[in-house]
Amino acid sequence: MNEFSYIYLIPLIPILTFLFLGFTAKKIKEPVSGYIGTASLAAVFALSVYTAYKYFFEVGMVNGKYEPVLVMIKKGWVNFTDKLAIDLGILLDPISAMMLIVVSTISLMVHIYSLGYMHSDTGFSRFYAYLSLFTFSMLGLVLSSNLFLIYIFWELVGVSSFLLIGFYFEKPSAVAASKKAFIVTRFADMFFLIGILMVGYFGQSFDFETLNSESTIHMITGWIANHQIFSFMGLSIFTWALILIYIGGMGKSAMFPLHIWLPDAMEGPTPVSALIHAATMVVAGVYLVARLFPLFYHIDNGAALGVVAVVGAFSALFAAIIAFTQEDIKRVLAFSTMSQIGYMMMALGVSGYEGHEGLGYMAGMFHLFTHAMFKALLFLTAGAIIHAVHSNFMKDMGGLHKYMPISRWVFLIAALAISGIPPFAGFFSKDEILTAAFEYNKFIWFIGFLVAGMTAFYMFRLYFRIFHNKDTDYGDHKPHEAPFTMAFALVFLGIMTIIAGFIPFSELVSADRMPFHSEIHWTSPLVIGSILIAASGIGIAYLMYYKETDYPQKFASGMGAGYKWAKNKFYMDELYIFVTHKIIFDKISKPIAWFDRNVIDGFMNLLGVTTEKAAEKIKFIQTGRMQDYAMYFVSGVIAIVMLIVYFRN
Amino acid sequence: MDLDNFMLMRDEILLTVIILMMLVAEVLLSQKNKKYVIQLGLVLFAGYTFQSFIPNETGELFGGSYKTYPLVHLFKAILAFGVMMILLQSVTWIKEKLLPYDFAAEFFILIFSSLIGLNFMVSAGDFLMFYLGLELSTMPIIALTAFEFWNHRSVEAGVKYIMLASVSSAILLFGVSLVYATAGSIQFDVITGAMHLPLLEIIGLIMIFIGVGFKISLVPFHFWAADVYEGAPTVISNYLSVISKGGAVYVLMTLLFIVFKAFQTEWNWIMYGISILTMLIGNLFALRQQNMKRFLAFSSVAQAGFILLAMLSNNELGVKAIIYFLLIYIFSNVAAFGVVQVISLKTGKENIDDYTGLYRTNPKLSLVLMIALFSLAGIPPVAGFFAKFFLYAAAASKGYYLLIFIAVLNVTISLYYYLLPVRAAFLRTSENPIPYFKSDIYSKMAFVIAMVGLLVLGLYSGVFEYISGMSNIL
Amino acid sequence: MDILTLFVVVPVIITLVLVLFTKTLEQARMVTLIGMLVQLGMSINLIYKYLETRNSGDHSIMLFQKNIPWFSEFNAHYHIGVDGVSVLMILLTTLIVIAGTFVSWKITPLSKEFFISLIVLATGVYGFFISLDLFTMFVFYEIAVIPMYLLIGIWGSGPREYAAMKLTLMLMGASALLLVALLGIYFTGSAGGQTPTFDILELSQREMPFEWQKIFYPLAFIGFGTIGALFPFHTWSPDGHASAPTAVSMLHAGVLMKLGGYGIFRFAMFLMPEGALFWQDFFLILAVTGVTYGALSAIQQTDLKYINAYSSVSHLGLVLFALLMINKTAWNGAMLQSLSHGFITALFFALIGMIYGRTHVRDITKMQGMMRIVPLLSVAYVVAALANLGLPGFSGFVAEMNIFVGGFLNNDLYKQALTVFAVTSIVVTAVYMLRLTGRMVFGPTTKVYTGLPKAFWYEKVAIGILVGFITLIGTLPFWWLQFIEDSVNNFIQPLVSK
Amino acid sequence: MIEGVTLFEIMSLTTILFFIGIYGFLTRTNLIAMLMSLELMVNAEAINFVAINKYLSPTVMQGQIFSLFIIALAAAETALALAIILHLYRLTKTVDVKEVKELKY
Repeated sequence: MNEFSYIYLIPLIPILTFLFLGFTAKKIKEPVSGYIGTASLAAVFALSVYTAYKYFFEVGMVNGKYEPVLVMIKKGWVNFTDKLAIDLGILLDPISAMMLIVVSTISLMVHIYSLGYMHSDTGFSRFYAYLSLFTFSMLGLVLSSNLFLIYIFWELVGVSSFLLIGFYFEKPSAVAASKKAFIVTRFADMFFLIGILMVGYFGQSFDFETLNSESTIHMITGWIANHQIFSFMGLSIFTWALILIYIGGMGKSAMFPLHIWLPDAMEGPTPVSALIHAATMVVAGVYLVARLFPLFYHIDNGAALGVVAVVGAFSALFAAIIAFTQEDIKRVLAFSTMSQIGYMMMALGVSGYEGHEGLGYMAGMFHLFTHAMFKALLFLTAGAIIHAVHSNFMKDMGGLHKYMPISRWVFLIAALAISGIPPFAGFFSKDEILTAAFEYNKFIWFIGFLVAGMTAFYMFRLYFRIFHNKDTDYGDHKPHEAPFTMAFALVFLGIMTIIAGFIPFSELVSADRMPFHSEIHWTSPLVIGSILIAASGIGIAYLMYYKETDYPQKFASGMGAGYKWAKNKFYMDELYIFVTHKIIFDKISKPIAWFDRNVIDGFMNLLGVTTEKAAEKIKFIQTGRMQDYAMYFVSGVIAIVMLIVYFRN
Repeated sequence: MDLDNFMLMRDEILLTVIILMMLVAEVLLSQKNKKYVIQLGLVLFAGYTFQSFIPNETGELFGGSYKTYPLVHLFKAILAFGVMMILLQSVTWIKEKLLPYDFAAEFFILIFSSLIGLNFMVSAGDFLMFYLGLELSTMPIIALTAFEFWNHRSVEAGVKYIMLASVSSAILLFGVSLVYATAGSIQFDVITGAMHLPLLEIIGLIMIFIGVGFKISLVPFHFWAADVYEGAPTVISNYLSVISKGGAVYVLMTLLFIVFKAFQTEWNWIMYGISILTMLIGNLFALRQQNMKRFLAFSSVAQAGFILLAMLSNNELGVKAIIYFLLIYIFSNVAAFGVVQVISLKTGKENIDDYTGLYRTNPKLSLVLMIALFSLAGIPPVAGFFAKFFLYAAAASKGYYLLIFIAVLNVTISLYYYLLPVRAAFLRTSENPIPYFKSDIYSKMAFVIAMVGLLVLGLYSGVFEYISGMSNIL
Repeated sequence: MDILTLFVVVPVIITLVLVLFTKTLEQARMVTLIGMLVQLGMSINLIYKYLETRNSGDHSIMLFQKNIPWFSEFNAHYHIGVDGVSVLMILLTTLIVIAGTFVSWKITPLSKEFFISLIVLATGVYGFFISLDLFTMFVFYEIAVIPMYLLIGIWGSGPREYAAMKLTLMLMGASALLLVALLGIYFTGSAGGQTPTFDILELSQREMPFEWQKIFYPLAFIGFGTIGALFPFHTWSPDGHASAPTAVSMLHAGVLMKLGGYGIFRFAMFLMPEGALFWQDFFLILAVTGVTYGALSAIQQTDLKYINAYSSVSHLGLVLFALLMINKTAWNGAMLQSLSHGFITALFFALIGMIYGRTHVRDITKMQGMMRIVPLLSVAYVVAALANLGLPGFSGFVAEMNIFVGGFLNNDLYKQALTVFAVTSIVVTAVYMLRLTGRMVFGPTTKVYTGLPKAFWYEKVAIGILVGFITLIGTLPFWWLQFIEDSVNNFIQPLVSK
Repeated sequence: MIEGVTLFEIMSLTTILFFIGIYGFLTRTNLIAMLMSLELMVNAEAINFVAINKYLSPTVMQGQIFSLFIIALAAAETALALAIILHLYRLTKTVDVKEVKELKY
């Protein structure tokens, strides 16, 4: 596929930028490093758009089916066996092309935005270096053609996220958050790795195309059929492998119960939250499931997919409930992210495979795309607001529409989009998800439906309390509109949010890579219902928060304990702390350390001590009196004689 | 004995001549020229040592009571070489301690006569010669042990040594008489032929071996060793620990391997036990010694235990291993004792703690000490490692793997205490270390020889090959 | 003089030059450095020659062999030769000694003696890696073990005398087992009246009786395993490393501890295949225990060097684990892990030494936010930590993945379960590594240490070398694996054929 | 060759003598007395050799020669021992063996 042979440049440029900035971080000062980073990203963006266009509209379509394109960079980077190997290859197919667009767009926007946001920060160059590193890893992740390769980039995005969360490394909270994020995801990755090992063992390949191929699936299903014994809780061993892989995805995508790192991750600079923890990295889990969709779908008739759907739905609901109660705007957004990703998981979970069956898959990907746009927008706006107000908390805000018109409008657009109000992007994707869910399982659909309303409510709670509500007195320094660079990014994403919905997504992305047609049935009760619930959510928010009222307090006290639990995120953190510190550290690790120092090492020392003690004890036989010596001498003789005489007969 | 086979015992004769010349010199030299006795003795003995390396043909004298063959002759040469080194080290001691009393000549005479005794012992063909050699080798040394008659410890050592030695030789004699009774002869060849091991004979043999074991200081016949070594002048401790022990080992080997071969099987597992005991007791006692001489004494006890490993093998491999080990052992022990002596002569200090910070002041000396101790512990690339390894190999050739394991564990223990002086000398620093001093040219020569030996003899296999070339004595 | 013997001779020459002609620290380190650079040139030349020979189609098991009778009485030969693994190990040794020289650029007192002992140590290691004869191997092995005593005892810190003695005695005790095994192989290894031999290539052709293998294999395994920090014979390593001077910790953890895995791979398993298979399951338990156990105890430590020592226990446990899996992939992983851990842990100890040299504190609770004080060292420390927890792009990842995949490829549920068990270590490693960096590197700066000197040029060089190779292995594993694979293929034959 | 006396009886006698010597050596505290016990042992052996020679192999004189040497050597031994003991006496004014224990452990 030589017309794509240039494609290795897409990940290469950022990593080179990273190395360059990393080594010259001391020399190059702001804003040069920023310009360098942005320029390289612009190049990447251009390439990505070109590649995607070329793939979708020129090369990709071969007799009615989007054929994947494989560009092998280094075959046998590591050869485990003749079958199993890590090949450095780039796999281009609808979803990776789509992800290319998402990643490069958002990343570029964040780069531009940060020129203003990170202005006069001591770590300016370092920040851009990290951004490039992350971009590299993320692009690598979406482009990788090999399960192990994706794991490699998986780890790399993890570490770059670690570095970026802990960017303000002198803030203990930031350090703690970064540590938490890394370890939690690492914990998930462990299952991912085990899953990979199992898939490699049973599937005899790490290569996506091979794994997803008919033959492999057939082989595996045959194997399962012959080895019924190798099953656990009614699911075959291979399903478990898939579930393990999915746990890896849950870790990155902050699905319940591995979501706890996401809220803390907001310690990082806001652009980072926008890039990593809203748009790109957190959807890696979704992308992973989509990548292996054929396996997920076919093995055990999609038993694993069921798990995906349930986890997704539950996380969506769970996050939405918590989002009600949070005060820190970034945390609200974080939980809304979690909830939206739950949506996407749910969509994949409920999806079928052929043609219109695969609506859920398409919808999930579509929502991933749109969500990336508007959620990034929300975060960046939040960043602008925080930049202006110097606080994360809603109580310090209010009435900002006077000071920050642009931010206000783009935030409104984004909020409408996420609430699913036509004609904004969120509406289309969300609506298709609900449709798919409805066809799959009413209960799941109902959860989704509920969450739609809740989303609308808490988003507008956020909107009203920031921009309207009370007229806060900001003292001497008035909040000011964001500088040009930031505003540019906001506007651009705002436009994207408006138009993204009209992309005929199903023509491009689908489970079996066969385009199909799907449009909104404006008259169907589903559509109307979803619009209505969103609207009602907004309405309630309006009543409670447009003006300063005491409904919220009433509401909260009415909920009582439930509210407290929700506000404390259902004490998940505490649970984790308990398990790790109280149990693993204190009950397992400490005793082991003690055991090592005192028992094993003690034994070794004991040997020495005993020897010396023995030496001290026996010294008295050397009395220094020659008659005793003679005594020993003679008795020695006699003893030996006795012995020989005795043993001889 | 007549002129043509006269040269067979040329070593002993030469030594006798040397002794006579010393006597004459002693008589002739005037009081102020007495010190030339030392040079005379050294020169004469150097000459003797050189000639002793000239091979000698096989043969026997006095109706088989004196035998000589290449290996025994080589061994005599090795002994002579060891004595030579010891003499070199003892020059200062003689000058400072003996000349005032005008004992220089006596010292040489006694040492040489003891060496004659050893020579006779190792090439004995019957019990009479053997017994004579034994006594002749012991008594002068006893005299020398008590030589520092102004020093109470020296005299006490002398008393202990002579009493216990007499007991052991008495017991040995009794054993000989029993063997004589059963075998009807005191000639080794005859006895070898006439061995059918009645109980009486076995008791006799045990007594004989124990008489030799006393000289080798095997547990439980080792008690004298430590006290005597500590009390005696360092030169004499040195001589005892290498030369006379070496000679005794050789005799024990020949008796076991050749003369009383039939008895070996009976005896083996007793030796198995004795060797374990010897290694263990020797190590445990050495572990907590402060006085260097006593420390080395116990270490040499432990070494004897290692030698028994090869004694068990009862094959040519064992012979080679033992001879080679003795050679290396002479080098290492002479060097170690030499350091102790030099220091104690200069400063009168003999304790390990006194050596603290030695390397900072006398680096060369402490290096010699370290290499010697490493050789004793058996650490490559120093020759001691190879010597020990061959002992193990000899034992392994008969499948005594457990014994080897125990032995090597003992090496680990011994390494601990061999490292103690090293620790004192190298690791630690002290406020008042032993000040720097120049040791005299003779002991320097001895040290250089020893070091070269220790570093070359192992890595260069020629010596071992040479020994094994002539050790087909079984 | 053949290309391999030079590796032993050159250090000896360096030692002589040091002994005879050097007085001051400057001269000593210069001589050492020059000598080791020569050594480095030889290593690179060796690699070049090696590739050349292999590409010219010479697939003999060992290259550049030289076989001189030494003690012909015992049929003990000075028999040397190399294959891919030994070539890499030699390179590793050279680089780490060079780095160590730079790290101990200002060593006092007795600078000259320090470098002498260091070189002697290196000599032993080189000899060990090139020897194909059990006797030669053992001689060099012991040569390598002993200088540690002086190095730790004289230039060490903390309870140095105790640590030095403990280390020496435990390793000697281990070599006791080894010696017995060695003699056992020598005498029982040649069934049917052939002359006994120490030559491993000959021995591998002969059939050693199974009942003897059953006895001597565990002896050899534990003997080598002790220096490879096999649980529960690892306790010398924390104390030893904690007290050792920087360069020694580097060399010891980086190279000397690799002798264990290497010896098992080269001698124990190769010569006693049935024994290896017989004892496989038992030792697997020990190895896996070591992996998780080391990692878990590392969590509790607060002394930098102890943390590292335990992490070494865990990572070298992986090496033994992989070797015991008896599977090509795993063995590749084992050798790669030896190599990578060599560089990583050397980097760690180097950095610890540098930081300790400035703060005189090794307790991570006592220092924070070093990033602001010594940025370069801190960054390097983070890199080392990430490499250690197996981040892709660094050497650790590739090695561990080989090990895990290899372990899991056994058609045996027991081994697969153990593999899963071992995999958990990557999380624990992450925990203690991040805990460490979070405490020490990041966080608010400890005021006491502000104004400490930044990294000196020689420190930068040392760090550069080590980080460079860590990344080289991590990014171009295939280049390094080509060396390992060909030797693994030869050496696993007797085991898989059984 | 004495009429009516068998070698057995003689050797029993010598053995008894020998062990009396050993007993004396172990129990007497006076060095001189210990020396005498030593003499006892040695003489027992001398008798042994002569008797054995006379009874078993009267033709070759090995035993008797041996006993001659034994006597000579015993004399030498005693002389040396006495000399050293005298030295000891000069230094410590005692010949009690119990006092001779400065070197120990």
